[in-house]
Amino acid sequence: MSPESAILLSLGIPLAGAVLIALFGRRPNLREGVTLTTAALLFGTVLTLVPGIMAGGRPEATLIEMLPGLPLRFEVEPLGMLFALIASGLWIVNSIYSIGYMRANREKNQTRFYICFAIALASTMGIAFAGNMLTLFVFYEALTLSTYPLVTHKGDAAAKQGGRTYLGILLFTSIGLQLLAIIWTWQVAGTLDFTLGGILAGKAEGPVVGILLLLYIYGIGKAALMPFHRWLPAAMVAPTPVSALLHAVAVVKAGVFTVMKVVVYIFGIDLLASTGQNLWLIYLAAASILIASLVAMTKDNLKARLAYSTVSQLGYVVLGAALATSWGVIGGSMHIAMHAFGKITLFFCAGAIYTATQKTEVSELSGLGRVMPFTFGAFLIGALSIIGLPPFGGLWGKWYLALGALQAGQIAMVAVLMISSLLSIAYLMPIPIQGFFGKGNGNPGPVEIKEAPLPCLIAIGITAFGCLALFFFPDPIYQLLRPLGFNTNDP
Amino acid sequence: MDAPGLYNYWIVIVLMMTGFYVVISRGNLVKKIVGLNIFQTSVFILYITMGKVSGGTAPILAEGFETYSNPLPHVLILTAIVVGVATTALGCALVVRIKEAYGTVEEDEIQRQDDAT
Amino acid sequence: MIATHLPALQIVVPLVSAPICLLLRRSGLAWALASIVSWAALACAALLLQQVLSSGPISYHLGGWAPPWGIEYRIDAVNGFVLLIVAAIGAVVMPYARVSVAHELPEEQHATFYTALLLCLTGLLGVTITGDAFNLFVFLEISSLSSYVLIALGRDRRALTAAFQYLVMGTIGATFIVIGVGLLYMVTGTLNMLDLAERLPPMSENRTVLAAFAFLTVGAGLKLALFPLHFWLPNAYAYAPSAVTAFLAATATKVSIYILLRFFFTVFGAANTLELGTLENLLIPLGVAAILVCSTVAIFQTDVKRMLAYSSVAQVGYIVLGIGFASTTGLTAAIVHLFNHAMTKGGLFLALGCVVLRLGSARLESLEGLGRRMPLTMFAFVLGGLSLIGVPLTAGFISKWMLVQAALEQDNRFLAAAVAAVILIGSLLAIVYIWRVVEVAYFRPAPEGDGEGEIAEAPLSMLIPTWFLIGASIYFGIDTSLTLGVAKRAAELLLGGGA
Amino acid sequence: MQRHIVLRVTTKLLMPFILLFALYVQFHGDFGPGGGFQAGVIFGAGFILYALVYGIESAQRVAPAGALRVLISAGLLLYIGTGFATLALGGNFLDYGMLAHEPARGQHLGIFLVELGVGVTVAATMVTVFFNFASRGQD
Repeated sequence: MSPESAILLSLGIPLAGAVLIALFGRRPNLREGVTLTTAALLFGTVLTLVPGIMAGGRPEATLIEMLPGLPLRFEVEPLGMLFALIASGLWIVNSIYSIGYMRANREKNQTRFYICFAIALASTMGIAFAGNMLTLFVFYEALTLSTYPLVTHKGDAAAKQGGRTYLGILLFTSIGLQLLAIIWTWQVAGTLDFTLGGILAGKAEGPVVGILLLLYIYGIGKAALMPFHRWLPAAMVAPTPVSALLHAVAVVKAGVFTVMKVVVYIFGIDLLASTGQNLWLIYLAAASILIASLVAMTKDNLKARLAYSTVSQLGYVVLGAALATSWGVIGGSMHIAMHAFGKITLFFCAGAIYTATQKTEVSELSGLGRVMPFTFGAFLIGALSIIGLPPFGGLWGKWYLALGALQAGQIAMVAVLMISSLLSIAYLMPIPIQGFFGKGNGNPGPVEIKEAPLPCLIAIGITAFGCLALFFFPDPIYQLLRPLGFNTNDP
Repeated sequence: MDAPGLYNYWIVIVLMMTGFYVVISRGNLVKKIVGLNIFQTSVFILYITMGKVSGGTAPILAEGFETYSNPLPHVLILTAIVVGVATTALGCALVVRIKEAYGTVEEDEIQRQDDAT
Repeated sequence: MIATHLPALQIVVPLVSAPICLLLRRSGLAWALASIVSWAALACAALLLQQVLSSGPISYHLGGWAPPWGIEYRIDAVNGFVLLIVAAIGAVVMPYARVSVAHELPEEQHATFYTALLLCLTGLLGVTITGDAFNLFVFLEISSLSSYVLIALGRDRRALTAAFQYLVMGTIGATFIVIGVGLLYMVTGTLNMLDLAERLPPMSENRTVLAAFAFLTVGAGLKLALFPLHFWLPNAYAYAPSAVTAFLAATATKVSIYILLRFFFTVFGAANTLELGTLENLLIPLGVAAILVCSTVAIFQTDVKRMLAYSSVAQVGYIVLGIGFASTTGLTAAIVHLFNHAMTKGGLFLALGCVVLRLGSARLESLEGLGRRMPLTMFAFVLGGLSLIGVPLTAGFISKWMLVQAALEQDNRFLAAAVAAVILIGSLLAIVYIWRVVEVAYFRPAPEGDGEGEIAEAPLSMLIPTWFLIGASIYFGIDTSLTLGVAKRAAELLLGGGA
Repeated sequence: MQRHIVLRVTTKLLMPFILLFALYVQFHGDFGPGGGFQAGVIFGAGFILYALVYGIESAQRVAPAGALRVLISAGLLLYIGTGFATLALGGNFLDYGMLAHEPARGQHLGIFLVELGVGVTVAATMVTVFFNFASRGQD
């Protein structure tokens, strides 16, 4: 399979899957079989691209010319490769989990659920492989729209309200700010192709760079940089598999991934560093990290707490981009991967707890760990990875970020990383601790509580293991991301 | 040209403004149509006036005449008159239907009935 | 032989079939004839556009009289494109009309309906194709008179008042255009547009020319529902029969915009009467106001048809904005949006027509639970709505992209950013009003009482045209080589001054 | 109107002259002032006068609504048909010169046919408009 066709196939496979799912809507087993097969095929296709990228290849594919001089074009580079690998790989796991979760909770409209999921994944692939900013924007919007029915899946008043916030903020930022920034860039630079070293270098001066950066950073609402983070907690009304894959991996990661892309390939880190326009972005990211951590501590709803934790962790990636140093970029990119595994584990556990006990509040979980040891054990692993303790993958992201901060001479940022780690201990650790050691809340309920369905547990096991594995084998990822540090003093 | 020679244009302007004013200020639909007619008539006169050539006669070939008025504006305005008649007929038809549906041809009365429903 | 007479056939075929329709009297026959004729007109328009694109403007001398004395039909990239839009919408709406009209009008009015619709089509095509300023007025009145009739055919009695209001406003507008044309004739002695364009430049200081310009602008502005002159439009669109609303919304205002373009750029463009500054000062504020005010008003409508009507006024604002920039990009954006909006809004109104067929009304609350009962119709509506918002991969996105780009090209950086922001804010307002409908249709349960079986999906004869237009509004958001290519040529032609 | 004998008799006397004058205006149109529009209006006015005095029913016996409808369309078709004939003879649309061997005669014939079409349509339309208004609300 040539790389070109692999690129196009990785968009086509999920879409074809969506069609098949729609056709087999009335036969659940077949339908889920299609989902799993599609996910596996997609992952396989994406994998075939890896060796070429590792060897320094940059395969391209052009779909059609949408606007004069602006085709829908795909080009695979390390960052997108990593993102595509994570998203497609975790889709397999998540599909297994979904099957257990959706059936156990007897959710309605499961066919629509799987269709939208497949379309969302196709959009994610589009974002990952986008070769220019227009292509990225197109799939960015497609992702927003295809996940809207997932967010409002329940169809009740809360879901509608959540959906409004979700769509409102994401479309407002993307159409109101990001699109403006993109067209402006097109106007100034005359191209939107992602180019290492940036396309704005030498074309734009100080204030314009600042304004454009502001428009981009806030225009990429999916990155959930405060104060445009409200959609993420709002989206938690969705079924847990959605929160897990989309709002811990695909959607939010699409956001920070876009930030990375913009910083590295549109502005170029040298331009940012030399104009000094990245300073305020560093502070914004730091503020977002700390404030979101503090808010997370006040949330009793488990998914809301995880959502704010995500907002905080996304700040890390933005920080990495804002530092505009090679280590910062590598650290931020690596954090995309590490956080994905950690956070999806946590969400899976939250969903498993809900499936088994119908409980959603942190304060109700006391003592549950003794009944559901596997789930709570996995939760502990995920939490430790997010906090950044060895022997879990989360450590590496923070490690390189700290290096990047030092490289940029931002000692204060190292402190921010430390403080936020402490805060995340404070909001995450009580959950497993209470679960294992807390007293039961006295009313075991009419039904005996047991572990979640088997598919859920399998999924949780895989991702928790992933957290562990990434600690010992971060090197492939590092090797993949190395070219991003292009043109800077590589220590 | 001397001022009295332009009196046609003054008539055009007066008629135009009269008609326009009637359309805007009257609430009675029939009067609106009347106003519209006056307004259109002013344009007819404008066109006919511009077709006039000083000292020219009707544009029919005949012995002993050299100068003729310009016939083109007349032809044009004949079309405009037809259009005007059609508009008036249609407008009147609408007024009749409105009268049947609402029992009145006063605009404010119709407005009140619509608001009530 | 037919190829050389295409310009005449374009107009005459629909014109001749109108009285035949009246004679046929039988609903089915009249419909069949009207449909065939509308498709013939589309084929004709497509052939003409293709000829123009391959071998330059076509000139047809009616009655063999050479211009500037005789009436000339002249087709270039600008009106070739508009012809295609009008004919395409006509060809889509005609087949659709059968079921919709059978449901909304009494049997004896059907033949009249198709006659009027064909006349309206003739008029609109005529306005577009003619190269003679007075002939333009005549065709304009043909289309206007028949559209008053069509609107008055609506079931609600308010359709009558709406038609009357439109009649008064439309007549004033058309009369203003005649006055303008007359004044131009007084100073130049010609009615042919190209001839006018040649004779006007030395008279750029002439006050009569300026007055003519003013009359033409206001007259065209009335017909195209330029922002403060739009009050006739929402009522007219809201109470007209569904098929008529779709047809008029997609074509009538577009043709009026073409009139504006033609007079501004072809006739006055060569003369310096048209200083770019004046255009900017007039059209940009009006366009901005239209976008902001009418989008906001649309949000508060309880009738979806009315809501879309206000949205139409706002969309006209976008086009006017593009014209106001008076740059190649701006005009390209305006012309592309002319096309894209015709497809999108036509499709949306057709979808609403399906809703009206089944529910008997387009009031927002009556749409409850419709997402399940009429899934195809509502999905078409959602896609159309997305195009209206300007989401990527829809035609609306292309328009917005070009418009923002045109805005950013302006020299005045502050103005540029502000206008670009307004364009995008308009999109956001569109999200709000479209999503009100989506939420009602998808998140509210269907009202109790009537069984599930009662409200079924609309018949195929209506769904296919609806999806055809919606599909077009998606397709032209992805493949823009035709639309953008032609629009760019048209814009260059207009700015080139005549030719 | 039954008892207004003067009106009834005068109308009867006037009718032939009105209609004849209409025909004169129609057919003399290509030599002097006149033409289809004017003739049609005069012709229609004759009918309207008759209807005013003798009642709509008796007028409609002469000109039933269906016939008027046909006439309106027929006039228009005659006009456009002439155009098509010129097309068929190899000229442009409405290029009357094609209608006969020498262009001048062709022009003559063409304008005659076109004006006749216009006259028929205008007359029938005027009468129809009047009938529609006048009979409204009576049945």
